[in-house]
Amino acid sequence: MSHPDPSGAPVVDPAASAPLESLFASMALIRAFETRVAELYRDGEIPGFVHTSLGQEAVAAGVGLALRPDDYLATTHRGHGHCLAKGVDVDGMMAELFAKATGLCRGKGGSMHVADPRLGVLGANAIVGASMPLAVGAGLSSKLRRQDRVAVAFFGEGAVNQGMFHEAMNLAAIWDAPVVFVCENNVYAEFTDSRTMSRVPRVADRAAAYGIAASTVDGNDVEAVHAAAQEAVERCRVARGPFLLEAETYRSHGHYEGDAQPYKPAEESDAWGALDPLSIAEGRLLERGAGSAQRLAAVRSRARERVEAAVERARAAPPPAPEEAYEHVFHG
Amino acid sequence: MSHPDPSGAPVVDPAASAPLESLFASMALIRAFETRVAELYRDGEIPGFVHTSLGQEAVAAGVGLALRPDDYLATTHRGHGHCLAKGVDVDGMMAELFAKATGLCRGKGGSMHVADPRLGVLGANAIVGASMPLAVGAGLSSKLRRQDRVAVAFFGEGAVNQGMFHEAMNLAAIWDAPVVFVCENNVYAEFTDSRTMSRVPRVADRAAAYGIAASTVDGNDVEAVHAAAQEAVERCRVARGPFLLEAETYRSHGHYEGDAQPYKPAEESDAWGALDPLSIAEGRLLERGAGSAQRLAAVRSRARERVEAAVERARAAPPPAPEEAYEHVFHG
Amino acid sequence: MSSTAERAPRYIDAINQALAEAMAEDDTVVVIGIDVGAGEGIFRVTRGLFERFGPERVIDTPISEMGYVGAAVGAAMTGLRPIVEIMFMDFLGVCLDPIMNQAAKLPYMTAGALSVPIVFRTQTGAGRSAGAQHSQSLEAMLAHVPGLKVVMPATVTDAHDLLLAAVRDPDPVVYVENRRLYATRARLDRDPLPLGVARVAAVGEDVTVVTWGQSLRECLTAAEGGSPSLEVVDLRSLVPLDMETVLASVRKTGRLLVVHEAVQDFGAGAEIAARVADELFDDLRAPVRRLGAPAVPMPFSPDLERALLPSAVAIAAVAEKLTRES
Amino acid sequence: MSSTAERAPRYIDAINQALAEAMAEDDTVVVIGIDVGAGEGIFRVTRGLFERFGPERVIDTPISEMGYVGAAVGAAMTGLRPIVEIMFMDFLGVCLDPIMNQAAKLPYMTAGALSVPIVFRTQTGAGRSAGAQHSQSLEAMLAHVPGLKVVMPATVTDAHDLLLAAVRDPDPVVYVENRRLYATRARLDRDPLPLGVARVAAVGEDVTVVTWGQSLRECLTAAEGGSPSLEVVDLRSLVPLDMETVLASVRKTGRLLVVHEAVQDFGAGAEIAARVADELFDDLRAPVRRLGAPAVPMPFSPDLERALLPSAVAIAAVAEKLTRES
Ligand SMILES: Cc1ncc(C[n+]2csc(CCOP(=O)(O)OP(=O)(O)O)c2C)c(N)n1
Ligand SMILES: Cc1ncc(C[n+]2csc(CCOP(=O)(O)OP(=O)(O)O)c2C)c(N)n1
Ligand SMILES: [Mg+2]
Ligand SMILES: [Mg+2]
Repeated sequence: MSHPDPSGAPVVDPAASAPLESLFASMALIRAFETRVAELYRDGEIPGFVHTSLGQEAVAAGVGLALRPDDYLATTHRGHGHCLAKGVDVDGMMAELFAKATGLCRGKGGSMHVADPRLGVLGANAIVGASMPLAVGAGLSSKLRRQDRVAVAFFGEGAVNQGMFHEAMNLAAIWDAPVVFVCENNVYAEFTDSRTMSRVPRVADRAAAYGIAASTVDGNDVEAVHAAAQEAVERCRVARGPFLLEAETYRSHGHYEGDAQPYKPAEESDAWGALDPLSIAEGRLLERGAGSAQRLAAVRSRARERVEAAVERARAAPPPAPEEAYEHVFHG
Repeated sequence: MSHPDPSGAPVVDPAASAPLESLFASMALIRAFETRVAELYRDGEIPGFVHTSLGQEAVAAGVGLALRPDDYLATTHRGHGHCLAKGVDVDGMMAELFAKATGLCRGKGGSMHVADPRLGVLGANAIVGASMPLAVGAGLSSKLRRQDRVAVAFFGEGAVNQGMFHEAMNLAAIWDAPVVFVCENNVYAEFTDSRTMSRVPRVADRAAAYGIAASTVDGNDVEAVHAAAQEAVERCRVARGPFLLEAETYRSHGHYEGDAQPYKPAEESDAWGALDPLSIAEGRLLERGAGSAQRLAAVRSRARERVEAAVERARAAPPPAPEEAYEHVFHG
Repeated sequence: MSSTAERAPRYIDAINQALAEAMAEDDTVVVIGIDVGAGEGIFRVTRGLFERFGPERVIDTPISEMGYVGAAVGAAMTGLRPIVEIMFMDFLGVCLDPIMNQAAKLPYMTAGALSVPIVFRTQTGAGRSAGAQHSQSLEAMLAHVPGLKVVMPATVTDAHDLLLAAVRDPDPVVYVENRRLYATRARLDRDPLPLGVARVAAVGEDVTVVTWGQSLRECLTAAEGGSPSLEVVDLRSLVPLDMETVLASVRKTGRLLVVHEAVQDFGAGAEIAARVADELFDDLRAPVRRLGAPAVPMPFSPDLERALLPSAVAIAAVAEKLTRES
Repeated sequence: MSSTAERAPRYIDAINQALAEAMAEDDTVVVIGIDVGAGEGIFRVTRGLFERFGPERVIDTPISEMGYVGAAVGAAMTGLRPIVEIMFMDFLGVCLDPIMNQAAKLPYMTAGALSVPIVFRTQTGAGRSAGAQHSQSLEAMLAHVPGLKVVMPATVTDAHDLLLAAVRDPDPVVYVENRRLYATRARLDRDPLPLGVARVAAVGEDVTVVTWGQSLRECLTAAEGGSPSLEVVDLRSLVPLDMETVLASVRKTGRLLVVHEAVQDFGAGAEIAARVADELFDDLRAPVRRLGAPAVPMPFSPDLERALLPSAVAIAAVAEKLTRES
């Protein structure tokens, strides 16, 4: 469902869409990363809290590949996939989760705070809703500095009930800031079915309250996500203002690793399980003759190898030196 | 404009509407009170900040007379009229503004914090937006305690951009709380034309984002406000859930007393000046033969006398004893 | 879990039990928060309550802290006694207003006409690699706001007793759990101390150690060494602040060390230290010392984090040094 | 206003001038807040800026503090240097998160990869019957958060210099004006002190009085009495905290009184008091005292309010008492 877009016709040439192969490879990397992280967390190798994005890979990949390296991205506690899809170094991410000195944040951030400003990644964030005002600020910055960088805020459907959503959407609207709000609607916020927390089931329907154009896309169809994201990003790029993109998907693991999920009806998880975004993409690639089952398996195993190499490097890396605990509080 | 109301037909018998005479008398009292307060503030008799509701009397009177004494009311920095229309004692209010021991809050609250829990008045509030969650809580309380008390939150159109609006509306919706959100759209928030702060000019249009029924009413037509308020209040009374009522009106004085208002276009104030809510009501009463010009003038002058008596009493009243500064921090 | 019947309850069980008791004794008590209902709480603190008391008394909320905490304040003003949960103390960032500007001030501003009998339940605690946004102990901020009581249970008994006392209290009370204590076990004491009274947790001679919350364990461990002999005072609440017990102890020992997990700079320990240094100026045998976390955000790395938190070893060392200074 | 040319500038003019200078010297500096633009600020602090620098650099916002303060933090991370206004310090209640959990922590959490060069401009000040929700001095809360610098200009010169220093600083700085100082006049000093250095505002012998913000005036008035002879130290910033200047003064006088307008309990004065009582244990001739507002919300009544705020008379009395105690 697409809301009427006050500013007119599509801005993206469909032929410019990233090929499905790249999207699949991106998803395979995220799948491998998250799967391995879940194991490592279970085995006590990774400390702290870990929230994986298993089942939601298509959203990260579809949006990530629609972005330029200098575009901004702010995300949530469930942000591994978004960072990887934006091109953040796998070694640096894994080492960060291991709290090693070679981590992107030298072990000070961890899973909930991975960041890489060189790639515009302003960080995962452990405050639900906080990604949105930060992205509006990045978009404002881009606009006022006469750049054409776009800012993307990822957030869950649970975050939509936060005041920050409301304030950030309205600010982006009145400032005409180049911000794409990407709501990853994975049905649950922690243990709560989010449909019980609002009378308006479709997040995209809330955008009208801000005069912001919005659409809902099948979040397990990576091509659909990518096309919608590219459209939204290019609108921003050419200064047509903010956009809200809702991607309907499903969190296949628990809220955090270790969550037994008694609250999920079995039929529901089964139904969504049949809609695995990687399988869908694979099916299409095979259908189109764009790759053999073997080649696709090879993509997946290369991803696992890449991740395993990162794990080995992270394990071997030194922890931060004790005195680093006192560094970086201030720049000046 | 009325949003479709999912829960059905009107619940109010139009004959039950308060007679225009009462509404006029309530407005006359507010007009007299605010006019006098503005003078007293200018003359330095009243300390602190004062925000009058001159020009907006129809909203207060129309809503106030739709409420029972045990209904709850939470309001803003511009709350004198709402309190008076709810029946709060004029002497207690005036003395409070004078910071006297006979004031409703014994001089500790002042203009921005007048309260009278005996009449369900949970207070004016100096934090923009704060009236809304408080009213939702009062409504929840009424509902859970199996009472049929209704809670009204007054707020300005500027407060609609606060996250608290968003969160409170959604909470009221999912809790089906008996809360009437009354947005007094007086065009300005401080020095800012609020139409520049949202792409959606009509506040009532934002209610759809919460699945809440809403309507916009001419806020200078006291009968229209009253009818709409009664409808909304009765919906809540019979557990049909929250309602957002937007009353379009105009702040005829500055944001605070002393504000020179360079930002208001002269044509605009002139146009609204012609729509004075008291004159409109007077015209109608005369037209309907419901009162002579003389009798209406008498209503106004009785109001002024009532206010003047309150001023005299407030002047004569003692200030709070010094030790009271240390009292009431805790109950226990 | 099968041996729970025989084993002493955990801190988390004591909270759960107090919640159930409070709800059973007064049907205006309601529990409000994110996933406190059917989900039984992110740490399972509220388990069983939803089933027992139903959705009207154990109320799940959307992720709208400013809204639902504000609504809880409004409910407290109108006949309910809400226990509202702020899942992590760090989330004060998104709901300070209803606590600081509404609940704490409305009773005073209305000269007592309104009362706000509410409990803000929250939990804190570094030491779990939860990162800088999920590890802050912010009790000093709230103790600085007139109109709020602030309690910090350090023991299983207090987890229970202080919560019940907080619910029965007519004023807004911030009740701060420490998640590192959730699994600690002990039998409940029979004679509860009232809210506002500190407790001498270990009797000693040489140095008084004042603390609260999870640091109590570290202090007691430090005291086990025996030399110097530490008198450990568990403050239990910051507001009200039981200076009598503290002063009595320091009068005896002549030395004071204040320990807390929160950042030391501008922390609550400064208030205790400043008061004692003033009131016992002539009785002190050594300077009043404080031991809190250094002024850095809490790092994710477990090693770095551990190094920053006051440990029993560090406490013993500072105490020992104090005895040598006089 | 016609004689402005000849008269020394007011504190408010100094802020305005510093804003204009900061914007002129660096075109990434932007001013963001409610009514800071065409409206020129609710206290007229930003007058002329909108006209001179236009709507892209002097940015009006809706009443959405959490959103626009958060956006300012995001802008600071991406190449702008925002000066974002929180109209009253009390409104921290609705925008603490972007300050405490974002700006203060992101540089550390990213090991310095991100920087957040932002100024949070706000104002405080009781004494104007603004009521309990518009009168709080909350600097202690922010000074307790690692990663924030906190400056409190007490003079016309500092209103100017500290603001410029704050804008040029690579870190998040909270800059707190006091509205009771807006109309005070003085010529700007030529040699600005850097951010982080305290200033001896009056030289004296008997008692050191440490203060900041508007209380400086009261302290200086108290010092005019001459007996006891007060050495008044204007701290200028709480973070960084220039203990050297404080300690040097107290070493000389042997006595310390800390004065602030904020609530005394768990206030910033406790930190100064605790540090001095510790570090100068052997040098103090009398206990360290504090004088702040009592632990009550600020009442509306001007009489009650006045009675609660530290006055020159009260300061002189406590100082005098201190000299008698040793
Ligand atoms: C302000 C705030 N409130 C609550 C939490 C606790 N919390 C962490 S994740 C989460 C659920 C978020 O749900 P959603 O936005 O749908 O994201 P998802 O986890 O599904 O990706 C909650 C409540 C938090 N981190 N921050
Ligand atoms: C949280 C907060 N932000 C800002 C202010 C300052 N302020 C007081 S009234 C006001 C304008 C309110 O506008 P509106 O909601 O339209 O109400 P009106 O004054 O028109 O009645 C502002 C910004 C405040 N009191 N609280
Ligand atoms: Mg979700
Ligand atoms: Mg308005």
